[in-house]
Amino acid sequence: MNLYVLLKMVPDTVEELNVAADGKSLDAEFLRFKLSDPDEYALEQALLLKEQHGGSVTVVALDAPEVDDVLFTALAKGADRAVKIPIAQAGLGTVAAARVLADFLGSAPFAPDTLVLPGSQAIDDLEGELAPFLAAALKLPYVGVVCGVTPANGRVTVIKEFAGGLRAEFDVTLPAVLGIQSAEKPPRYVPVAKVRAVMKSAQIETVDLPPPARPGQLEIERTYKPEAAGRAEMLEGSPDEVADKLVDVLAKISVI
Amino acid sequence: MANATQSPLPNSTWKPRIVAFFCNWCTYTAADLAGVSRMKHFSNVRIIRLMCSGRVDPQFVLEALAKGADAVLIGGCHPNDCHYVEGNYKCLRRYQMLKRMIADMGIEPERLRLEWISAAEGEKLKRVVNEMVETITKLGPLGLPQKFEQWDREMEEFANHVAARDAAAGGGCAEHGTNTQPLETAHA
Amino acid sequence: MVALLEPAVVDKATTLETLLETPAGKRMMTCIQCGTCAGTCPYGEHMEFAPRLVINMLRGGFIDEVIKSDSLLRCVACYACLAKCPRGIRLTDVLLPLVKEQVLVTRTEIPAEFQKSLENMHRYGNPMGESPRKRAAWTATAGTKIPILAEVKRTVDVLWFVECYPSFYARGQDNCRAVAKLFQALGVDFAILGNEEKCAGECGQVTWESGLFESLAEDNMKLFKKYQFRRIVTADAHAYNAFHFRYPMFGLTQPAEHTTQFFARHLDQLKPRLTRPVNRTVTYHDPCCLGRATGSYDEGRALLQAIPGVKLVEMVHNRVNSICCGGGGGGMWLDTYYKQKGMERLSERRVREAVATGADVLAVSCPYEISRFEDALKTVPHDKPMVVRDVVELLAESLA
Amino acid sequence: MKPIVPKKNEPVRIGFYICHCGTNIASVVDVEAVAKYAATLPNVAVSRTYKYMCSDPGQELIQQDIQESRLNRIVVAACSPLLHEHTFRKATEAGGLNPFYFQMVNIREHDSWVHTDRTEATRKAMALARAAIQRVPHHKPLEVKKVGINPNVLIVGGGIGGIHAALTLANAGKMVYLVEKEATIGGHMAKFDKTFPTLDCAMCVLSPKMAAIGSHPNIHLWTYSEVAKVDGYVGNFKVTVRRKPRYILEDLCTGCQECVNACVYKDAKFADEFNLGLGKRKPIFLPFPQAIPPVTMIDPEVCLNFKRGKNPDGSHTVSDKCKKTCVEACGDRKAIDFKQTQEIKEITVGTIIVATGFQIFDARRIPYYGYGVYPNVYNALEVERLINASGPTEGEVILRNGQVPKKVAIVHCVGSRDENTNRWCSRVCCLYSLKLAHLIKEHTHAEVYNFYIDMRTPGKGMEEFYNRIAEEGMHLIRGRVADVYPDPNDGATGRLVVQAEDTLTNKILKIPVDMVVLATGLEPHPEAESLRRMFNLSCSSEGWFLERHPKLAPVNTFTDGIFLAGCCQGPKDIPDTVAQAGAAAAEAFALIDKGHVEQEPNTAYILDDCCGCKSCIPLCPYTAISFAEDTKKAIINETLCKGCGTCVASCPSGSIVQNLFEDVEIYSEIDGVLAEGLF
Repeated sequence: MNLYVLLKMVPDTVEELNVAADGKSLDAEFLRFKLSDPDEYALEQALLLKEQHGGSVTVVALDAPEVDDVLFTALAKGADRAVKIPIAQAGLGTVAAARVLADFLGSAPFAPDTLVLPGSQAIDDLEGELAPFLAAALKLPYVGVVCGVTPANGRVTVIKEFAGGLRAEFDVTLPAVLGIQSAEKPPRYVPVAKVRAVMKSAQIETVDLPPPARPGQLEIERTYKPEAAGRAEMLEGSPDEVADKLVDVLAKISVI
Repeated sequence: MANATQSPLPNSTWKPRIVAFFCNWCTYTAADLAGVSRMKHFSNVRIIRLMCSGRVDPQFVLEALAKGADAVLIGGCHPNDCHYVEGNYKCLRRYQMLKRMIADMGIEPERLRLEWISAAEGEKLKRVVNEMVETITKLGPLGLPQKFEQWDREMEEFANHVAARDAAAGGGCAEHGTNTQPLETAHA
Repeated sequence: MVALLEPAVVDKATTLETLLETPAGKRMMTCIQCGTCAGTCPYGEHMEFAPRLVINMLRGGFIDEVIKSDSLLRCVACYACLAKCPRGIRLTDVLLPLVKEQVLVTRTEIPAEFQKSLENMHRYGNPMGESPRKRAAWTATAGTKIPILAEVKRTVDVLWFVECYPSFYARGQDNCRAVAKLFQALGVDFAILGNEEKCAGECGQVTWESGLFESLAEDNMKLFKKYQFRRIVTADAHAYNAFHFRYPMFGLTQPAEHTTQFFARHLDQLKPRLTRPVNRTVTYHDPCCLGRATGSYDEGRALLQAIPGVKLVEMVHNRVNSICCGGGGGGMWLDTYYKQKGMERLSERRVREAVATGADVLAVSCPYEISRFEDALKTVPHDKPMVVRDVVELLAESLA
Repeated sequence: MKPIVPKKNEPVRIGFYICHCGTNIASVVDVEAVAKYAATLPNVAVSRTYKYMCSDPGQELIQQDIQESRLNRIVVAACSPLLHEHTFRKATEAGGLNPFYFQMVNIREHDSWVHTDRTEATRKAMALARAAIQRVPHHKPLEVKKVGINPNVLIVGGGIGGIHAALTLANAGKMVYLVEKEATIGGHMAKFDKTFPTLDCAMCVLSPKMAAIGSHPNIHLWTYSEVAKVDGYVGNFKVTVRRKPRYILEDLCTGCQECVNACVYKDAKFADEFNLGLGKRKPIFLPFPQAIPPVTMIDPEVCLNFKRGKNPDGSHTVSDKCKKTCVEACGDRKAIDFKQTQEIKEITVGTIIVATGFQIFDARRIPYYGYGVYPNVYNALEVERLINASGPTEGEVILRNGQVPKKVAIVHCVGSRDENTNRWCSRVCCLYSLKLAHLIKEHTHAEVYNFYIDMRTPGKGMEEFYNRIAEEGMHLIRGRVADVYPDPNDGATGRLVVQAEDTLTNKILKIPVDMVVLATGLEPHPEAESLRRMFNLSCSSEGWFLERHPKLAPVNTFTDGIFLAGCCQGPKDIPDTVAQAGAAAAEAFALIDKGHVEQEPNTAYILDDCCGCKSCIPLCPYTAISFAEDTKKAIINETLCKGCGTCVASCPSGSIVQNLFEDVEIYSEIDGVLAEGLF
């Protein structure tokens, strides 16, 4: 199979997110970036498909801090090609990003067994816009919130998750775009030694594309932290006392 | 048979030449034990057997160096273990004296080594030999015979120079010319 | 009696393929298959390939089968096999880590908790995935000013390497406060690395991941080269182990000491200050990285005996025969996995022995043990109350 | 054959022979090339290679060449001179030359066995050959010196080895001094119950021999005695023996033990050494019922008639505080002497047999076996005493709490085959463990588990013994015990768990047992080091006394006239000890029977140009050099000179010459080994 995984960098929330002085953007001083979680699964899904059905995996990313480490790690895990598009992801916006990626993917005719696997959503794209926009731009079928992919006879059966734990199977013709929510297995571990070896031996390809004409589709007016509601009550005292008070509270609200 | 000529400079073919004086009872036997135990070591050490390390005449050491050895190793019984009661102590004293002497001659102290190696210490023998070969390989050749020749040449040139100067000064001085003679033969 | 490990004898370039050609590998060729390693291994009975068999599979060219099995996920790097091996074969620090690393490279699935810890160590320099910027946050509670090397700008005598658990884990910070108090009492000229410090990486190297260890060691070595100090002192037995044996391979020249060793060395100065009696019966658990790995059995005990009122009692398994807390070699993050596989937690096995001594206090000298034994005490039934305390905490308690 | 005496100024004609030693030498050294090279050196008339120079045809080759090619010097390049110098000297002599016209080159131990590069090894052989070829023209004809031999023999150690050697020599009419450190002879064997593989009773075999020692007219038996000093050399050793006070006059004591019964201590309450502390004795006691000599002794540390503690000189002070009921009981025999002091004996002997035995490994050195911590962990020797009918429990195998064990584990290889303790296999433990397994089962019907690494049963009848024991239904488990600890499920009964991997089934076993028996290995005596110094012996790195040659001279030492017997040379069983003791006795006897010893003529002498500076005189450790007032020159007493050469090296005027090691000979060697192009 011809598998494309689209990797997106998102802010690492291990560090506290602070609003910058402009009141709109994030304070970059301690901001670190990591690979978006659903994208990790998308990569794992692609690697599993490759292991089971053959083919090649290409990982594609826009430029962002720490993105090279992520691309090398993907290669160490088993991706065959890593492509970086030197257009900054920051400030680009989901729709414009989808357009750039579509330019890259659509620059040549698709092989019939192509699957494009973006993450179904990201912490800064909870709407999950990227994947459908991309599918629309490429004029390919699309299924989102996918948690299982099984190819057979030039088509794929995908499992989509619905609210309440319901699942549905879809039969999709190829090529297609699948927004991946999770893979059949958790993302694999790759030893650091292997990543370091790959960094010495492998290359990241750079594909120059014209920047999109209209970068952002949304204007941010204000970014802020939610204010504390102040409704929490701190129970104090020895563990036994706290336990007693807690029982009272729970009883009062008829939980127990 | 190789017809290698001795080069005064270290090169890829140069290997240190080490003469070893081992006492019959301990260290020579240790070398036998190393053999029986097939403990492989460098082949550059040539062993001369004496009955006791006390028999090692300081002149043996100097002779070996003068004849082209790059280093000398002396092996005797451990203190208190000498087959002849205390020959090894006598050896130790001579060794200390030799150490000072060779230092005065500009020879690195590592080129003379004394080790107590008992008949049971085949392993130690192997270690000492290998260490010594490695140390001397790093130090490079001593080349005392070549140095002697060079010194003799320098003395001769000096004598000639003096003779020429005296001749130029007129009159000359017979004494200078003859005085070089003992110096030239001093190392013979 | 134990074949003590000498520092820096393991060549970091050695692989499983080249191992048998090395001096350590030649020693493996002398294995007499006596089974002492398997017999003493705390999880030996749960291994398809116990250490003895690993050696024979390697010699016979069947090591791939070992790598495919999950046997070595069950090795807690406790040095028991190595310490008792009649051939002095370097299992814990040479053979088993090499095999384990291949297990890691080959297996696509490893226990999630463990994988997360390794990824965290790599990304954040600590296994908990805490913000590296909060590494020195504990110093605010130290009760005294903790100097930071980047700020003091001069040569200090002691670089105090705090390490992850004492930095981030609440009970570990008690250890830090105790060390700070003792350093102050002794007038030690010390400083810490602060937020720059990263995990020493011992569990990475000894257990799984040479690459992870190397990246952490290289980062820490950059700091060690940047600052001037005469020695490293650390309360983490694992970090001590790494500094003692492995960091010299990366260029560390200063000596490393564990806090128990450091304070035992200064016991003459410390003892007159230990005036507040601690009237409790104490049993001492030998950490593997300090005991079997370096032969340091006496320091912890000497410190405890210097505390007025302390009565020291021994568990059935002590010193070279001590039982591991189960936290080494990645075991710290494999408890769930072990439980799934029906394996008893070693911390519980150990705590049962501690309870049997009738002691009030289980004294430890490795930060892993605090959390492991406190957890185990919650599940192991015992009539008499027992608390877990680091030796330095007890010392600080006795300090007037 | 008429001796060939080289005429003065006759040209030197050297025969050079290089030995292939099968492939030992020839596979590494190009012997043909060495022979060709030697042929080009001055004075070499014949240069040959031969497969085995030490064989008869090899030696005959030398003899033939001497006659046919008029050779007058012989050089053989082969193994170490310590091995075959003697052989080739004899061959040289048989060819009609003085044997000292021979020189040997060591190209096996010092060359082919320690080097791998053929070119380098060949060059080294050439250089060493050249050294000998340059040296040998300077050799002089020398005479071997003969010195008379004292026929008396000293045997150190009264175990089965010493006993057997002593009886062999005494029966042959030689006077034997048998010195034993303990108060009785018998050694370890006297403590055993039965012996493998025949399971016959140890004391039934040993006690007649012990009694024979006690009564033999040719044997001076000195027990509770130690050799303090040894001087002299083969044929004429001067030995000082210290006899420690046992406070009983041996000649007067009849061994009636009335003193023991009469002792003010009604009950025996002190740990009994012979039973390894498992039994008790009184302050006055007989070491054990069959002790030889059958003489009691007093332990001054606990006897009430002595002050506690030793004086700085090791003696004890009499307090005279006891009622001395023992003296009363002894009556007219008057054998008790509280004032006895140590006695120093000086003897002269011609030969010495060292049979000082071994000690058992101290199992506390392996802490995880719990010896000394858990009362139910025993060492094997203790169990021998428990099984023995004359032991502390009169042959009942019972635990310290009096119970009979139902399950017993025997742990093999305790302190043996272990880098952390002793590396060697102690050879007897597998077999004695099988024996103990049988005896324990016989006495207690217990389940017996033998944990072994490898079952080693070499020797006549031993494998059959193993099969027999296996048939009896022992549990034989291949796996070294890794841990012994109290059974956590068993309260305080003292039951232990033995943990090991059964390496044949890959199972970890945790077997609860009532008794653990540690098959402790054998190790050199702690005094071996001081004995070694005293007798000028060598030790292997393990500490066992080193025999001169492991195959060809297994009871000889590097010191002429001193022989080894038994476990002081290495672990061995009783049959091997006795065989070796017999061999040592035969070697001693052969020397005595010859009547003289030959000494290397490597002594030193002083030339006429001695300037009389006297600097050599204090250097000689044998006071062989004196100053002749009339000639004002030093003189060396040839009979006192041992040939070390220390004086030679120190003579400022070069006036001392050492035979066989003359300066000119050494200088020739130095020149030879440094030959150009041979490095």
